[in-house]
Amino acid sequence: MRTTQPTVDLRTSLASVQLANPVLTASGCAAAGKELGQFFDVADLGGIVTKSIMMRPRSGRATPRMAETPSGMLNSIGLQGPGIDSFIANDLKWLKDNGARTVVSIAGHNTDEFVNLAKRLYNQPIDLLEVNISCPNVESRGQVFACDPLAASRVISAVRRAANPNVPIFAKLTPDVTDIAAIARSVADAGADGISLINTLLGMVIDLDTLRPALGGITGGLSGPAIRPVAVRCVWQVHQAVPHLPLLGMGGIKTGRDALEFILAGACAVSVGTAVFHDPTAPMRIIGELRDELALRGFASLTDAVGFAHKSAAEQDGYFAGLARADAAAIAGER
Amino acid sequence: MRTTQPTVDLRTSLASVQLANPVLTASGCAAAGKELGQFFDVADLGGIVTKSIMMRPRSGRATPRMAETPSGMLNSIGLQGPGIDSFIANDLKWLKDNGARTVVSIAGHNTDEFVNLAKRLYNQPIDLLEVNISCPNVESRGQVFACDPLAASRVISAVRRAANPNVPIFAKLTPDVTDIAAIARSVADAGADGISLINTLLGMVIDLDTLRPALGGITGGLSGPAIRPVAVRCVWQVHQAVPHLPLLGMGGIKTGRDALEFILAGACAVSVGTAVFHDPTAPMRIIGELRDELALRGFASLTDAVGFAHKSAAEQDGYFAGLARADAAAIAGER
Amino acid sequence: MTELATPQYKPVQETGEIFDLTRFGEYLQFTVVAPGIAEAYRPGQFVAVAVGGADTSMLLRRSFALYGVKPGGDYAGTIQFVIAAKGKGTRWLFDRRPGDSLDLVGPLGVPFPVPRNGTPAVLVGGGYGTAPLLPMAELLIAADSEVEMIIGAATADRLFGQLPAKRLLGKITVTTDDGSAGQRGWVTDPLPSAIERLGAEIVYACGPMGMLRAVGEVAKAHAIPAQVAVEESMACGIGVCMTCVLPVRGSDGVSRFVRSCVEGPVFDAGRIRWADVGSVPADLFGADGN
Amino acid sequence: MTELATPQYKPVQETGEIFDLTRFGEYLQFTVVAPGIAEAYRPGQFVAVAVGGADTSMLLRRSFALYGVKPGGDYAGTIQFVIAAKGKGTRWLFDRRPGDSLDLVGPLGVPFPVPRNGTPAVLVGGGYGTAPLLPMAELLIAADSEVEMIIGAATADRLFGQLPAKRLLGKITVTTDDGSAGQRGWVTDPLPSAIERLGAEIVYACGPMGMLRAVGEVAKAHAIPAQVAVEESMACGIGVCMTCVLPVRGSDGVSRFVRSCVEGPVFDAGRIRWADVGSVPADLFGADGN
Ligand SMILES: Cc1cc2nc3c(=O)[nH]c(=O)nc-3n(C[C@H](O)[C@H](O)[C@H](O)COP(=O)(O)OP(=O)(O)OC[C@H]3O[C@@H](n4cnc5c(N)ncnc54)[C@H](O)[C@@H]3O)c2cc1C
Ligand SMILES: Cc1cc2nc3c(=O)[nH]c(=O)nc-3n(C[C@H](O)[C@H](O)[C@H](O)COP(=O)(O)OP(=O)(O)OC[C@H]3O[C@@H](n4cnc5c(N)ncnc54)[C@H](O)[C@@H]3O)c2cc1C
Ligand SMILES: Cc1cc2nc3c(=O)[nH]c(=O)nc-3n(C[C@H](O)[C@H](O)[C@H](O)COP(=O)(O)O)c2cc1C
Ligand SMILES: Cc1cc2nc3c(=O)[nH]c(=O)nc-3n(C[C@H](O)[C@H](O)[C@H](O)COP(=O)(O)O)c2cc1C
Ligand code: FES
Ligand code: FES
Repeated sequence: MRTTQPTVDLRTSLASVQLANPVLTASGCAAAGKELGQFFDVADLGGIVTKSIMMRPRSGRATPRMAETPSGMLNSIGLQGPGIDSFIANDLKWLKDNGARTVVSIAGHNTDEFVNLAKRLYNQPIDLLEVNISCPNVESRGQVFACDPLAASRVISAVRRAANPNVPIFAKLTPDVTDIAAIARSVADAGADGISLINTLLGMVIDLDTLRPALGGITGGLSGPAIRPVAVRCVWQVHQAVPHLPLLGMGGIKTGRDALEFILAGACAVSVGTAVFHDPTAPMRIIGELRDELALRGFASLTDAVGFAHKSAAEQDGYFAGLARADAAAIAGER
Repeated sequence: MRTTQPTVDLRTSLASVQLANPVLTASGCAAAGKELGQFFDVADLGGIVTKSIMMRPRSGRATPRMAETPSGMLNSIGLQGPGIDSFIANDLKWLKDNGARTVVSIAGHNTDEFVNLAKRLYNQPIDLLEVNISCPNVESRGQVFACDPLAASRVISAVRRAANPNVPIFAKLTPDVTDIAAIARSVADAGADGISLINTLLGMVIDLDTLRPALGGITGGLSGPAIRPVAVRCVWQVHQAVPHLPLLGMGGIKTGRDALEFILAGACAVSVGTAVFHDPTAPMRIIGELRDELALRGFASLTDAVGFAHKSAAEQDGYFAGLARADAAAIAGER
Repeated sequence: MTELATPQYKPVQETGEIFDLTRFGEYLQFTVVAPGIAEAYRPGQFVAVAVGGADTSMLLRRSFALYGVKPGGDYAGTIQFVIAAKGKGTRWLFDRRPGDSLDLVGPLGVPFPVPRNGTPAVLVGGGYGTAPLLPMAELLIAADSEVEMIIGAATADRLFGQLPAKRLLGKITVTTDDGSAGQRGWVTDPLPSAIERLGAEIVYACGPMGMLRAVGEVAKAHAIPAQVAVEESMACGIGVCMTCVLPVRGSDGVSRFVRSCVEGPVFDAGRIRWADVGSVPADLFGADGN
Repeated sequence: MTELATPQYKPVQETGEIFDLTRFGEYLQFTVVAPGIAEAYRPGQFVAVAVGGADTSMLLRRSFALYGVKPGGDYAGTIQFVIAAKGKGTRWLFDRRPGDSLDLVGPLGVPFPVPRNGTPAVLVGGGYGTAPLLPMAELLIAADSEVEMIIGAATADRLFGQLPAKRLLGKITVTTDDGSAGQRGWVTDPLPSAIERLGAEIVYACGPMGMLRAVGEVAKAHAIPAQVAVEESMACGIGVCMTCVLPVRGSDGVSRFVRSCVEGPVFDAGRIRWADVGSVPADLFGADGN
């Protein structure tokens, strides 16, 4: 391992979309960027992933909507949102005006709604579509698309046909399945250009004062560092199942070291979710920390580190030896 | 809610087995009780659940076997153990000699191995069999019985036929499934006398020094408070799916308050696992804490609290009103 | 206590040293060096404090109403807030010592609206809810308003701000549920006569939800507005998570779930649909989209 | 430093007050009031310390070799250990202050075996590994053994125990990888001549795994045993979890994964299958049961 590496190329790509760096926000944890714009310039991030939007305005679930848990939290927002028209008129416009790379997350009750959302966004200035087929907060738990390979692939292929062909679509998966690799393969076959993972885990807290479930929605989605080992495992498994597909990894990322775990496991970029609630500037901080962690380990670029933990020790040594030879040649050339 | 309640009846039962209190150890987190016997009298616990035993001696996985994670840990022990014969001769004997209620956890590579274990234990002095059909640490991940309703029910019905009919059998389930209620129903139909849940979640950590998976077994099982919301959710769902079956709840229990969450969600008793590593006396401490928490809320007995969070507010009020009436009548009677 | 700088509106994140800690009854008053927050602050706003230190299992910040600020000058600006020990996070805060650092985000939320000069006003505080009202009272007095203040709590121990309120206003009304201080009863008991005595045109209140609702009803009965600062469970405090919503009737007559962290915590009590808090009323905007 | 009480064998859990903290180079030496542990202790044993306080995200205790104890008498018994800052838990320990409490479990593990009186012995410590050897040296001296000590580290900063070792033995040998103190090189360089000079019949060692292995080889070449205290990742420290195993050849010739927390941390170096640490050799007992 090399010990000094002054600069690291942080550029990455999610399918055809080039990003200046691999750190994005997570859907539902940054609204549509505006509020975080008070703390930093949203154009400096890899991208903003917006809160999942649906066709119609939606009030979401009753309060209480959150409970703190050990190193995590539960939420049951229920996809509160203004509906696609207001979203395009206000939120999307603000993101464009402010120069942000924009990943729009869409959610629907059925395949048609997903398709209609993709159509409404066809000519809009967006960089990527994240298809949230995995939100465990929606009342019809049995119906979660990402729990069934067939339902998942049906939505993804329909959205792929309906969406602007220049806009990659990423399927967002839930970890609450018996075999996430199978789901990943089915959405890959259905035409997903990449995969976002993971969404929250289904969880629950009992309120010891009321002796009833703490959340208005009874169950909720577990997020935060508590779930990070599950998320890293999912990224690892899906990278093995569909090595050619770019992955957007997330789940409990709080620091550059956490982000590096996801990159090494196979993610091309990461989303920072719950950590933003603790530290509004977390995504910006993590860009710098990730750069330092990569430099410390002698990586020349972020893309070199993607999936690196899958390599054998010999392959890993080969990479660093190659860099060292290149450096030596460059120094020799300068003389 | 009543504010004073001097004594709470902590007795509970797991199918036909009566327990003095509802706090047991968790399989794999207390070996076979002997080591904890240095810190307290194992006969004072609700019971000792032994490390899953297999037919033959088993070395388990390569080290490193653990990694600490936020509010949790990963383990990949790989069911290291001495084999059933040594277990009966040494461990079971010690437990009996020391007066412990004994739950023996068994694990097998195939249905036959489970059956043979049940037969070997037919005439042994054990109180309950926990059938670990869910250990995610075993190499053949695709084969985990508890991930497939059919495979799960096949093992359970075979063990139920082979085991001593006086010994209840509990199926231990993994949370890493799309629909835990479906698995619960299938093992119930197959003759399980109760259900233990949850086992660990499959997780992974990348070592940022070696740039490789931190565990010898690559993936491992996530336990500890981090997973508690998932465990409470599973107990809640399974209690709704098979309300007549007794549940042994576990996953991240560290305090009496945590234990109470499981009871209210529907568990008749709880296992304390990872918390023992932090605090060897945790199970004993939790008995007292649970008694205090129940008393504080005015419960007359532990069994009254089982599944209480499923009741409507009106039903809950009815319970406490009934107790108050009984108290008033008793006082009137004394006069 | 507070001299208002030109509001800066943008919240900032800063690490501040604890300058002073003082116990009042059941409460602990923090004075923390935080010039960025102090400069932008207006009464009614709050601050979100990280708890537990590095490697804590507590992920979420805790919110506290700002009791006042001393903007920079010869010394760096400080902020004040007052806390009650409730759960794990506030217990951790009770263990802090002067000189320790706190990680703060603020000022957050919309402040109390300021009426035209000279508007007579009654301020009603419950428990630590009195804290944010004291700087508001100062501001009103500076704007030539006549001000009365009613403060209440369950017991004398849980009263806050009696002395500074008296110093500011000469005379205040105190109630406790058990009569252990002031008159026995609720803050809403003396409220009608205070409104009438003063000819008050507005009421400001902060305290438990039940109290705010009752204050709102008294104000409504007198046909004047009540501006109340609510307390909802908040995961982010900055408007990105949607956990903190309340059903609020808009000026267009439509009720929506609005975020109490950025569209509140101060609301016109008449607009909050108190009876529907904790449910999704059928006529709520988007309720049929669920 | 240590007067051995009759060993009590049972570990206890106790909350102890930090009596003293002293920095030595990169290390921090703890002296903690813990009479139960002090009473039962024998050299080679360790203590497991809870880190992070209430509401921490760190679930597991950290293990530290006991450097020595002062059993009760006029004062309550104290224990000592020495730590290096490595990750989150040890960094938390570096932030402790005298008067703070620590939650301890100990003494844990099997102690160094004690040879018959008068057995000449060489003790070899690497980094903080010297700490548990000093009470062992005392014990040997008290039992009329001739003792030599070699201590080493990567750099002078990382040496521990030079002064107390000199005070005890008059003269010791010091090595550092970079020559910043003592002779440049490894502890195994001067080891053969020390063994020969003394006619040593046993070697005791504590330090990094690579060093222990090398010490074992030197001892073997001299046909004497080396008793080494290892350091494996431990989740429980009390023998219930099976995370801390090493492949060790038993007296029956069969190799098994044995728990280094209760069957160690002290092992005969000749029995550890060093080359197989981190794998499952095919001939290991139960390997075919996987
Ligand atoms: C705008 C606003 C202003 C506030 N001002 C004050 C104040 O001036 N003084 C004061 O003592 N308290 C105030 N509170 C309440 C204070 O935030 C809670 O008491 C505190 O968060 C409880 O944290 P805990 O760790 O002690 O409790 P825990 O029960 O451990 O908290 C668990 C989670 O629930 C949240 N939570 C629990 N109770 C409340 C509550 N009553 N309101 C909001 N969130 C809660 C916590 O923030 C945390 O995320 C205010 C709350 C809000 C929203
Ligand atoms: C029997 C024994 C005796 C020891 N004696 C000493 C001593 O006297 N002085 C000293 O400074 N250190 C000693 N260690 C090592 C010490 O336990 C680790 O350095 C420490 O646990 C690291 O914790 P951390 O929180 O700083 O690191 P982290 O990386 O945050 O630890 C994460 C987890 O890994 C475990 N871990 C990490 N490194 C080690 C390691 N080297 N050995 C065992 N577990 C590890 C931790 O216990 C924890 O569970 C000893 C270890 C053992 C097993
Ligand atoms: C309050 C909250 C709201 C969320 N809303 C959405 C959403 O609308 N759509 C979605 O795909 N994921 C949503 N998520 C999931 C996150 O995008 C992310 O997948 C998950 O929280 C794990 O990442 P984290 O641990 O970094 O938060 C939400 C998470 C939280 C905490
Ligand atoms: C080190 C370790 C070993 C375990 N071994 C077993 C096992 O052999 N059989 C089993 O059914 N569960 C095993 N488990 C799972 C626990 O019994 C329990 O289901 C799980 O850890 C959740 O509870 P906890 O969070 O209280 O630890 C093991 C857990 C740990 C941490
Ligand atoms: S607390 Fe997150 S939106 Fe209000
Ligand atoms: S650390 Fe648990 S058995 Fe050794």
